[in-house]
This record gives sequence, C-alpha cells and structure tokens, in this order.
Amino acid sequence: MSMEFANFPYLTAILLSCVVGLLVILFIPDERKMLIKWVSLVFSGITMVLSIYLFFAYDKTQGGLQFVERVLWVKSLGIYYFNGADGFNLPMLMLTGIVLFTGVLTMWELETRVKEFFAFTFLLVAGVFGVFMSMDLFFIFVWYDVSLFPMYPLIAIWGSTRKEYGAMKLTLYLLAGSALILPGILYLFVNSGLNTFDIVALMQPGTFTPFQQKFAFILLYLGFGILAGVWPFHTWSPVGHVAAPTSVSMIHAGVLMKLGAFGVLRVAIFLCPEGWQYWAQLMAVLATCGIVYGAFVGLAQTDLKYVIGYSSVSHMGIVGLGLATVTVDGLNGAVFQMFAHGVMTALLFSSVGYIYDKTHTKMIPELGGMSRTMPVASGYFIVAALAGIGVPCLASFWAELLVFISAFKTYPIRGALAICGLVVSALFMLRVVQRTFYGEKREEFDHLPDVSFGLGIPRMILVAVIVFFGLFPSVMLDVIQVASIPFINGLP
Amino acid sequence: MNSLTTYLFIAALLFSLGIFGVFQRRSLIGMLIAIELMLNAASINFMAFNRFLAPDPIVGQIYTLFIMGIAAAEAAIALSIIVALFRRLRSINIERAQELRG
Amino acid sequence: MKLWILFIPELYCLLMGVVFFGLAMVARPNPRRDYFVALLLASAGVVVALASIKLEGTLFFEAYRVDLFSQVFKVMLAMGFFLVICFCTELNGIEERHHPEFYLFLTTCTLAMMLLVSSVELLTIYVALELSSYSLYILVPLRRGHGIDVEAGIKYLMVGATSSAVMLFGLSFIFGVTHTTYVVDIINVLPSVISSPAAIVGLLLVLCGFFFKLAVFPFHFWAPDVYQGAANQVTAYIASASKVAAVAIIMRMVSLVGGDSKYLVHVLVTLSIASMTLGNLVAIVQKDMKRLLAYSSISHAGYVLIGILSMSQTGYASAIFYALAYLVMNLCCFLVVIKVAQDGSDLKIAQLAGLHRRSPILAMALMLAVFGLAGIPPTIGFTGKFLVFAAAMEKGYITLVIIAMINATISLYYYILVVKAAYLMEPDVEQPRLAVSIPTKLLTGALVTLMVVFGVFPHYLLEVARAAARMLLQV
Amino acid sequence: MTSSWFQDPTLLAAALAALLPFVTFALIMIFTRPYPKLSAAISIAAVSVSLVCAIFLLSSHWHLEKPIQYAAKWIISGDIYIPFGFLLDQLSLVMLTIVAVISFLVQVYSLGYMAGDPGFARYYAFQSLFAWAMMTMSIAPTMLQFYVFWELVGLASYLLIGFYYEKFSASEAGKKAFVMTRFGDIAFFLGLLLVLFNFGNLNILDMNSVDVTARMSPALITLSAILIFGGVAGKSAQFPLLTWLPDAMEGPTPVSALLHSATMVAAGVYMFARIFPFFSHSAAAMNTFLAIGTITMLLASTMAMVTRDIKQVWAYSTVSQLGFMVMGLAAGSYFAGIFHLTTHAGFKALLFLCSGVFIHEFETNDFFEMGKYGGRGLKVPMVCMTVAAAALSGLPPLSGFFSKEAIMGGLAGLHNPVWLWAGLLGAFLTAYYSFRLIFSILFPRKIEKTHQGEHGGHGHGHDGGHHHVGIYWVMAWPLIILASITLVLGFFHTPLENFLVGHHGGAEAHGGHHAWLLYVAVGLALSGVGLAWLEFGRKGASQVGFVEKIEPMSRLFANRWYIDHFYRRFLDYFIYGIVSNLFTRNDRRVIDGGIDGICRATVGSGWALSFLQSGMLQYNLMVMFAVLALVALYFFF
Repeated sequence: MSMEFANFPYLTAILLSCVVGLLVILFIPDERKMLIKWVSLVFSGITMVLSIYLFFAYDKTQGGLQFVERVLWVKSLGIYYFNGADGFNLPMLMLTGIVLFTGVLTMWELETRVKEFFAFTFLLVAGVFGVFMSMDLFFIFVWYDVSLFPMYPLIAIWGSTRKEYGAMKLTLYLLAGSALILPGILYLFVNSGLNTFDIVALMQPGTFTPFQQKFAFILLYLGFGILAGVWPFHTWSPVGHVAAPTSVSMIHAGVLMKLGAFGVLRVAIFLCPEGWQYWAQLMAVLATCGIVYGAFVGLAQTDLKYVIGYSSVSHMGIVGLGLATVTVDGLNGAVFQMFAHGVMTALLFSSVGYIYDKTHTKMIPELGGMSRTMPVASGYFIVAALAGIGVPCLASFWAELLVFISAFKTYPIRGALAICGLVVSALFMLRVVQRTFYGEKREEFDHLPDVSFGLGIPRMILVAVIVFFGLFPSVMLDVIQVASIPFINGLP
Repeated sequence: MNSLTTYLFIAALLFSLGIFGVFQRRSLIGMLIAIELMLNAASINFMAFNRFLAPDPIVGQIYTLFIMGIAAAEAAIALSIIVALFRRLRSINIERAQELRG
Repeated sequence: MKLWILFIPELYCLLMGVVFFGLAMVARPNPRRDYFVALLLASAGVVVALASIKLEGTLFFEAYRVDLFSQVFKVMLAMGFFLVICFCTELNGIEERHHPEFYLFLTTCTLAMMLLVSSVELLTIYVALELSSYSLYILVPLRRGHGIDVEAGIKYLMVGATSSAVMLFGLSFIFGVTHTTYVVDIINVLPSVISSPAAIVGLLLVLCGFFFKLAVFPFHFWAPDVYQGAANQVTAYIASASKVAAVAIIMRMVSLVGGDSKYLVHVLVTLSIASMTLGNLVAIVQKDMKRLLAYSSISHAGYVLIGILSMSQTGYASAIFYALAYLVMNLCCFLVVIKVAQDGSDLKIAQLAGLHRRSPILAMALMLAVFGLAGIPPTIGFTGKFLVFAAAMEKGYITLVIIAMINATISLYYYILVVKAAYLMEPDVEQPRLAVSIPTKLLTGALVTLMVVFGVFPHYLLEVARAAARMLLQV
Repeated sequence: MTSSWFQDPTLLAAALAALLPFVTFALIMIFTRPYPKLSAAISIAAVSVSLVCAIFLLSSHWHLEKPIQYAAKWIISGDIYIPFGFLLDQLSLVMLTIVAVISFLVQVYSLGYMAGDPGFARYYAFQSLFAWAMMTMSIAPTMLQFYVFWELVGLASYLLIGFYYEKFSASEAGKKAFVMTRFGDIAFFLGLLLVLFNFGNLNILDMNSVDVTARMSPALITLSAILIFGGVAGKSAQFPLLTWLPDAMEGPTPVSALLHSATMVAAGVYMFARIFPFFSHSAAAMNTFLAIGTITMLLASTMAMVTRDIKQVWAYSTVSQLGFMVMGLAAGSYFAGIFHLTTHAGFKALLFLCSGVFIHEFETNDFFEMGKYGGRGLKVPMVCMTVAAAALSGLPPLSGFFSKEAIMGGLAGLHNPVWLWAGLLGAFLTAYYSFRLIFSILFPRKIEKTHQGEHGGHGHGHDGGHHHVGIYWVMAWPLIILASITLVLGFFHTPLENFLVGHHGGAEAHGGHHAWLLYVAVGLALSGVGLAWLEFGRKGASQVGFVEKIEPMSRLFANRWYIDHFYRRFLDYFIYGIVSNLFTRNDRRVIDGGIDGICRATVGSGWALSFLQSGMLQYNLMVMFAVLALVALYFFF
C-alpha cells in the first residue's frame, strides 16, 4: 500500500475531527444537552481553525496540489484515499468550516432531540468536507451521498412548514441527481483504460476521446447541476429551504449548493475539458435563465425563506455563468462567488431563523417594523441583503464583477441580460427589506428581545468575513488564481 | 415410425397437456396430477434422447428412475399440505385460497 | 481417506440433521434446549465451513466439484444458517413441539444448498435443488395456527413444482443436444451449438427453475405471499440463504454459454430490468413490512442479474460480493422485524412508529440496513451496487446502468418511508420500551460493523470474490 | 509605493482626505452607536481633517502641469488588473474641495437640525460613509474604481433617503432612488466593459488621450459614450430617470442639501467632465447629450412652477440646473460646465439649508403657509435665501451670473441657435419660479401669529420644540459662510479658468465677445423676477401663477408630465403582473408540478402493478407461462 503523507495530515485531521465529534456525541446521554452543544462547538471550532490555517498556510508560489494524503484503498479497482488542497477547494473548505461553526452557534437554543440533531449535522458536514478535499472519483461520490442522506432526518424531524414533503422531495431529487453522476463516473473509469479512479491520473490529456468527453460531461453536469440549482432543476431548493430548520438551511444553502457547483468543476470540467467547451453554450443559457428567472420569481414571493431560496438560485446562476465562460476570470469569479454567496446566505438564513424563532411567522405581510423592535438582528439581515444586491466593498461584488466582465466578453447578449438581472434582484431584495424591516412598529412584536451577545457572535463572524473579503479581495483571488491559470492554459 | 421425433412429439404433447391441466383444473389434486404429467413428459424425453443419440446407454434410464422417486416425494408433501388446507377451508378448490394478494 | 475430507461441511450438516431428528423423537418438547443445541451446532458448522475453504478436488465420478467458488458459498450458507438460528431465541411463531422439526428442515435445506453449490452434473443439480425446495415447502406451513401460512405453502409448492417440471424438460433438451450430463463437457460443446433453437430453449427452460429460486420477474409470484405467510424466522432464511444458493447456481449455468450468445444476454437484460422495476414500483404501495421486503428482494434479484449478465470475471465477482452484501443487510432487517414483532405476528410498517425511543440501537440498525439496501455509500450495499454497475459498464450497458440507478432512487422512496416510520412517526398508543438482551445487542453490533466496515473498506472481501470468480471460469 | 507614503505629503493628504471618513463610519457603526454626541464629534473631526487636506492639496498644486497618479494592487485576476489609487489633477482637486467644503458645512448644520433624533449616530455614520465614497470617487485613477465608488455613493444615498424608515414614503423613495440609479449604473457598466474590451484598459488618462480613436471605431465610441451617459442620466437625474430626485426629498433636509443638490447628483456631471475628451471624440453623442440636457432643463423648470412644497421647488431647480450643466459641457465648453457645477453647489446647498431652517421652524413644507406664519421674521435664513435665489436666477453681481454667462457663451458658439433660445427660456423660467417662492414668503396675504416657537414634535420624528439660541447659531453659521462664498465666487472666474483650462488651450472659443448676449440674459432674468413680483409680490397680487391659471397645463406639470405614472404602471402591470406572475405560476405549476406529477405517476403505477399479484394462483402461473412463451418466440425471430 503506497502511503504518502505530508508532515501532518491536516485534511484527514479535519475529516477525523468531524467523525470523532460524531462518535463522541453518540456516546453522550441525550439529557446532557449543554454538554452535547459544547462538544459539537469544540469540534466544529477545530475544523474551522484547521481550514482557515490551511487557507493561509497554502504556498501560493509553488501552487498545485499541497497537503497531499494518498493511501491505496482497493487495489483491484485502483481506488485511492487521496486528499489534496489546491486553489479551488481551499476557499470551499474554509467556507464549510465557518458555516459549520456559526451554524452550531445559531442552534444554541435548540431543545428537542439535541443529540440526534448534532450527530446528523456532523455526518452531513463530514460528507461535505470529504467531497471538497478528495481527488478520487470513488470517494467524491461516496462523500457526496454521505452528505445528502442526513438531510432527510434533519429536515423531517426539526423542520417547519410542510417538512415531510420538503424533506422527501429534497432527498429524492438530490439522489436522483446522483443517479446521473454514478453512470458518468463509471463511464469515465471504464473508458480511461487506466483502471484507476484517481483524478490526477485521469486528467492527463488524451485519456478520453472527444465524444466520450462530451457524453460524460453532460451526464455529470446535469447530475451535479441538480444540487447546484441549475435553472430547470432548481425547484427543490426553495421548498427545501423553507422546510429546513435554521442551521440546516444555513449549511444547506450556504455549503451544499456549492457542493454541486464544485462537483461540476472538479469532476466534469477537470476530466472532460472538450466536453466543457462543447456544452459551454448550454451552460450559459441555463445560467442566465437561472439569474433572471430567480430574480423575477423572488419578486412575487410572500414567504421570507422562499425569497432567500430564489435569491440563492439567482446567485448560483451567476456561478454557473462564471463556469460557462471557459476563461480565467470566469473561473476566479465563479469560485469567489461560491464562497461569498455561501457566507452571505448563511447570514441571511441565520437572521431569518432568529426572526422566525421569535415571531413564529415568516410571512412578509405579517412582519413589519422589525428594525424598531430588534434593530441588531435586522441590521445583520440588511448587511446580508446589501451583499446580495452586489453593493461594492462586500465580498460578492467582486465575484459578480469578474463573472460579468468575462461573461460579457464571451456571451455579449447573455452577459447583458444577466447584468440587467441585477436590477431586478436589487428591486426584490430591497422590497423585502422595506416590507419586513421598515414601516411602523407592530404592537404584537413589541416585547420581543433583540439578539443577545451570545447569539450575535456567529452573525458578527459572518459579517466580518463578508466585509473583510469585500475590502481585500486579492487575499482570496490570489489563492484561486494559482489554480485557475495553469488549468485554463493547459486546456487543449 | 419408431424414430426420435415421434417420441419427442409425444413428450411435447404430454408436456403441453400438463401445462393446460395446471391452468384449467380448479381442484388442487387435479393440478398435482397435471404436474406429474409434465414430469413424465420430461422422463420420456430423457429416455428417447438416450436411446437414439447418447452413446452411454444407462444415463437416460437413471434420470427417469430419479425423476419417479422425486415425483413421489413431491406428491407426498403436496398431499399433506392439501390435507391441512382442506381442514381449514373445507374444500380443495383453489378459488377459496385467495386471502394473500396485492 | 483424503477424498471424504472434501465432503466435511456436507457431512457435518448431515450429522446436525440426525441430531435434530433424534431431538424430534424425544417426547417432552423443551424449546430452550433445542435452541442451545441448534446454536452450538450451527456455530460449529460455520467453523467447519471456514476451515474447509481451501479444499480442492472432485468427488462422485466428477459429478461433485469442490473449489474456492463452492467453498465461499458454503461459508456464506453456513453463516446465514447460523444467523437465522440466532434469531430464534424465543421462536414463538411455531409451536414448541414443532421446534426440532423446524431445525431439522432448516438443516436439510442448508445441506441441499451446499450440495447444489458444488454439483456439476445435471442430475445432482436437480436432486439438490428439489431437496432444498421440498424442505422449504414443509417449513412454510409450520406456522402457529394462522391459516394463511397453509395457503402460502400450497402456492409456494405449486409454483415450485411447475417450475421444476419445466426445468427438467429443459434439462432433457440440454442432454439431448450435448449428449452429456457433465457441466464440464457441456461448457465445451454448448457454445458451438448454441445457435440451434433446441439448445437455447433448453437453456432458457433450465434457467426458469433457478429464476424461481431467485424470484426473478416472471417467477416472483410466490415471494410476496410466502414472505408474508411464513413464520418470521423462516422468511428470514428464505430471503437470505436460498437467494445466495440461487445466485451461485445461476452463475454456473450462465457461465455454460461462455458469454457469446447475444440472445441470452438480451433475455437476461429484459428480465433484470423487469424485475427491478416491478419490485421497486409495487414495494412503494406496500403496508406490511415483510411484503415490502419481499418486493425489495425481487428488485435486488434484478441488480444481481446485472452482475451476472455481464459474464466477465469482474461481473461474477461483483455478483458474489452483492450476494453477500444482500445476505447481511437482509438478515439485519429481519433481525429488527423479529425483535419488534415479539409474538411472531406479521409486522405492519406503522407498528415501527416510535422505534427510536423504544430501542435506539434497533432503530439505528434498521436505518443502516435500509440505507444499505437503498445503496447509500457508507454501507456495503453501495459498494455492491457500485461493483455491479462497474462490471455492467465495462460491457457497455450504459442504458441498463442508468435505468438501474433510477430504480435505486425509486427504491429510496419506500426505504425512507420505513426510516420515517421508525424515526418520525409517533405511535398513537404508547408502547413499552423494547428490552433487548445482551446477545442480541452484540449480534446487532456485529452486523452493523460488518455492514459499515465492508462498505468503507471492501478490499479484502473483493479479493476473495475475484479469486472465487476466477475459479468458476477455469472449470 | 506603500512604504514611502508617509514621506510624500501629497499622497498622505489625499489618503487622509479620502479614507478617514471610512474609519469613522466603521467606528460609529461598531462602537459608538449608543453615544450620539461622540459619533457626531468623530465624524465632524474626520470631515474637517479631510477639508484641511483638500485645501492643502489645492493650494500646493495650484500650478500643476502634469497630473499626479498613485496606484496599488487591489485585484489581479488573469489579464484584469484593477488598481486602487489616486489621480490628482485640476478637475479632481476642485471636486474634492467642493465635496469637502459642503460636507463639512452640512455636518455642522446637521448638529442643529438633527438634534434629539433617535438615529443621530446612524445619521453621522451614513454621512461619513457618503463622504468617503464621494471623495475616493472624485480622485479615482481608473474608471473601474470610479464605478465601484459610484455604486457606493448610490448605496449611501439609499441609506440617507430612507433614514426615517418608519415612514413608508421615505423607504419607498429610497428604494425608488436606488433602483433607478441602478438602471443607469447598468448602462454605465456595460459602456465601461465595451471600452475595456476594445481599448484594453480603463484608466482615465489613457482614455482621455488621443490614441483612443486609433483603437476604437467611431461607431463604437459613440455607443460606449451613450451607454456611459446612461450612468450620468441615472445619477444626475437626467431626462428618462429624473423622477427619483424630487421623491428623494423624503430624506432629512441636510441630506438633500449635501447629496441631492451639491455633490452626489453632480457626480454624473463630474464624470462627464472627467472623460470629456473621450466623449468629445464623437459629435453624435455630444448632440444627444445636448438634447437630453435641454429637455431635462425645460421639463424640470416647468414642474418647479406649479409645486407648493419648498423642497420640491429646489429639487426641480437642481434637476434643471444639472440639465443646464450637461448642455454646457455638451456644447463643448468644458470650463463653463465645471464652473457652473462649482457655483451651483454653493448656492443650491445654501437654498436647501435655509429651507431646512424654515421647515425646522414652521413644521411644514408649504412655502405659502410659511409666508402666512411670518416666514420673513427669521432674518438670516431669509436674507441668505434671497441671495441664493438671486444667484440661481443669474443676477449680475453673484456667482450664478458668471457661470450661467459662461454656459450661454458656449451655447452661443453652436451653429444651431435653438439651444441658445432654450437656454435663455430656461434662465427666464428659473428666475420666475425662484422669485415666485421668495415673494410668496416675503409678502404673504395675511400674517397669523400662532406659529411662533412652540409646536409639537411630529413629522420627521425630531422635536424642534427646544428652540434655544445655541442650536439656531449652529445652523446660522454655515448659511452665512455659504452666502459669502456665493457672493465672492463669481469674481474667481478668470483664476479658476486659468487653473482648470490653462493647459487645455483654446479648446473652445472664448464666449465673452458676444456682448449682446450678456444684456439679453440679464434682461430675461429681471423680467422673470418682475413677472414673479407682478403675480406674487405686490399688494393686490392674486398669488396664483400664470401657469396655474391654465388648468390642464398645471395638472400636467404637477404630475411630472406623467413620467412617474408611466413607470409605476409599467412596474405594476408588466413586471409584477405579467413577468413575475408568469414565472411564479410556471415555477409552481409547470416545473414543480411536473416533478410532483412524475412522483405521483410512479406511485400510481406501483398501485396498478400490485393488481398483477392477484390472489388466484392460476392467474399467476398463466402470466408466468405467457412471459415464457414470449421469450421463446423472441428467440425464433
């Protein structure tokens, strides 16, 4: 068994801290709620610290794959437990660490069935970490499914409106996606003739004929696209978000939808570059539809979580457009947008979750004048909403700028349409902010407490991250750049 | 007239009669007899192939003997279950035994 | 002297049969004693089977072949037998005086299947198959006074007898065409003559007999009624052990053709798709737990067929792996069914409500088993499906793999309904907490670890399966 | 570059001027929200430091030949390099000084106006956010950085307009302003992208240089110029997108004074001047800008004549004066536009601050009522307002006269006389509506003494009740300073021209020699004032404007030529009604329905197939053999 370990296996350490956290929680009796919460906080803290350390310890000059861990797993099929960190998955790892830590903090007041909740959450996040860090097709698919099936119990047990329907629909829809991914992966494995699932080996040019690349790409793109919320397959995400409890929808919208887009990047685009160039036109059309469509439908919603659901569809459309442009800027913008949108949606959902917990209603007509009753909580929502609109000096502005520059260069009409979509998204986000936060104070919400300092910490961290990467975008872009330039130049 | 095809034809006839009997007979004993018919058709087949084609003369005979033995065991078990069924349903008509469905 | 060592596992089963026959003679029925004797003998049986895994050789004038392929299956059968015996701690689905007969017939059935696995002569195959079917025909009506078990018994017998008659007819044609009854010679003769209609029809009719055993599409009618009608322990045995044997013999029969007959592959593909789709679709509307597991077993027969029909060494290896995976997962499900339905009655899915509170360990075991059956990654079920699909994809059956994956997603729906019942639904009347004894806890723990470990780290098991498949093709 | 920025005084001053307000914004928002007094102090301190730096920069670089440029890496992505830095040349220094001066005065003034308001700290936070964004934008070296801070200025205006967020109309106006300027920004961004792809980079000096025509075809230059002008139309409320500015009066009056009169709306005109050489490459574009400027100027002045709200009058007049500046620039006279921008900033801010005092005093926006309640009693604001109104109408000694004169000269230079006549008509109307307001306050029908001093704290949520002298003088000083600037600035005409236009050479013909033009313009202004005196000032006047007599005309002007109705109906009917509903229904029924339909179909087929498993044994056997027969048949064919 060939074993290559960098000095200290950070990536496996992240995975282990999730799994060990899960096991420790399982052995704590159900009554000790606070102990469970503290244990999960400690372990999620470890993952966050590790992922942030990795992000800054990455040697930009050397570039390529670092912190490599590679263990032969199944010799006959050439499956390796092969983890690596490059410019693309470092921001994603950091995003997952941050969203997990803040998610655990947001659910500090949970009382029902605490043990199972945090157990399933850790299983979910272990799956997500696994997908981001693994460079082996088999393990990407294994971790992909591991991250999907805990969604069902999490939504079905602790969810809110129409939770059974939402949970069932979401889980089935996403696993139907995997019904397309597995044939794609197997098709690549079989046709490569190398009898290995290792992406780096399969990536060498010339392993697949152009037709094979085109066929495998469309399978993988649709499979992962369903999770990424690509336009026609997006209907599960608003339903799922509305039904899910706060921290689950935070992790789900914040991280899981990026899993789909990252899957497209890591598997479909890495292994089938010609397929990518061939299908780029379709991707651009679907992405533009997603942006404009998501914005317009968001305009007509009355439920707060539905609005955010559709805004995530619209923003994931921007990621799709970035990927569709087959340029360095597009790629940089797409990965940066994945990170920025992840943090922003997490903040949006955490504030909506807080409002829902206190007022027990998510209907915009019923809410009003929240800025008066709970100024700090609404402050967080407004910052996130402004980031959503793409106000400068907040993280997602730079991402959208890069994506639109490259989109306008390669697809002028679609680029222009997507940019006009911005106006509509500004309109519907401000409409929501105005209806729920401004206006006269409502008496029935008069007595509600504002966000305590304890509950404020996660939201402050998220705001700080958005503003930091808004003011200093080059910190993030240099890391992504190190991976995207060699990749794009290496294209046939 | 004494050639392989005639025997095969007879065996096939017997086999289809057996199948038809299984569908058509309403009583369980009738079905059992039909199955016996099918088994006999198979044994005829074995003997016919052995006689005309196979070099080693005794294989077909041994097969037939085994088939007879096993058919007997099967009949014994089937009849015991039919008796148990009769004790409960008071009839051996197959239409009465329709509780398990869907 | 050396020869009979090859035959030890079968001889040991015979010995067990004799012991149980002796117990049946004893006047006063004592279920505790019968259970402990059975447990002891079954565990020793597993040890014997494991010890004899390395044996090689042929017996009875080349009619009986012992190689790694047959020994692996014998180990699986012995393990299945041992696990079913473990489930019979309080066997109250069957009257006390019938307990020794129950164990006797279980033993004869295991013996017959062990014979079936390593028999390479048409007659021995037929005799072994009939012996295993007849012992099962008797076991099904043994249930304690419900009435529907007899009906299930008669249905099982009628369908079984018809398909064995059809198989015999097919065998006669095969004999007619190849003039020999030894599988080894048939493998050399048949490929050349396969194009003649008599040979193909003969082979097809023979396969009917075995498809009946595996409950593939046209011959699946007995499965739902028998699963529901028979006692829970008997159903557990039928669902697991007889499936394993059926897979073994179908592999041997399909390898006769040597993989070049286009017609046979088309038939197998259609049958596999039909049984997968039918199994999954009808399972959605089922209310009874055992009936649901029946239809899921039909759909899993379809998945195994995909492995077999790719007719390559990896295909057969994946089928063997899948058979073992299915054995373990199914037994885990039946463990939960048996423990929840204490009085041996038929368990409704709704009765599973509130299981996570009544006994968390059983609920977790059920969830893992069900997600394994659905093919969710950390479990052995996923690795099985993955291997089977990889083998099929090597042969280029892309549409088949996509249809199979869509079926897996459909199957997820009713599997999640089971998990939903266990975890989400609250029982209308508050049931007492399920007292789960220590050995059962150990057993569940063992099964769960088996499922997860081989799911996450399938390397060694896969090597064994590949070696067995290599042996099958060398014959 | 970063290491040496302490030694280089210019860079230090520029950095301090621009970035200090951001530091205060962050400090106030995070730490000092609960302490209003402290936040106000920090904010005013920061703005004053910026003011000092701006004046130091202006004075030290009075004789500047070559523009100074600093740049640091902000973003590198592939071939796109977006630097962050400063470009200090005459134009940007002038703009920086204007913004610094007006922000400082308005922040001092707001101490009085906003005293006691619960959102006091938040107000100063947004003020310093605006100051930071506006200053950094004015000295931006590249158009991309310009665009970034241009959007940030839009955000600041949204926050400040919607400051009184309890009032629905305030948040509605904020949203309307943001969305409308966003339309303009989209066109601006597209124009910039066109230039970026065809020209290569976006830094301002290169765009202004001659070799632009080498790399971009004339048609492309015209298209990108018109698109970029979209941004100007959005931000400076030009013709299609002008209705948001009057609604923006919902914000507190100091905000209107700072943003919606002097600095923010002038950003569009400043951008026009900033890349004036780039625009001047295409004559077609300049003509369209001229047309749009004229239409805006005339349209807005007509609207100003009928409204009764004091802030609306000045808002319309701002729109029309902006139109006037655009006409000036579009006519090719670079200096005239900028000079008018400078003077306009001065006297328009003064007008708003004076009306702020009136509103603060009489709790009403209607200037007829102000007149009734003895508006002229307040000595300082009344005098300053009259001076500012005179400057606005272009009466000789004041700064307005000189800047308007420069623009009229430019317009005269054009070969088509219609622009000049439009300009003159505009001057007449401006004089008329400004003095209509002044006279109706100075000579009200009958004076009632009830409203002096004590009135309840309602309306903008701030109680003007405690009317002690300190507050009055804090508001009075800025007025006096601004009034003196309006008086004095006119005489700086030539030094400013040499400073700004010196290095441009004879870019445009010197407008002075049309002597007759001077007299015609002054005559028109005086006749406007006379007409206003005739209808409003003299004893027996009917206090009803000549326009208000003609019913359909006055209703048309009052409804802002129905532009607002068109937008409102378009939004409700087309966006909400058709597109949004269509997509939502499609989303619910077609896509979602389709998926649910598939799921229901599978469950239904499962239910149907379960009948295959009939209880009758023989039917099952029959199915079995039927399938067998089928397979056998398949083999034979």
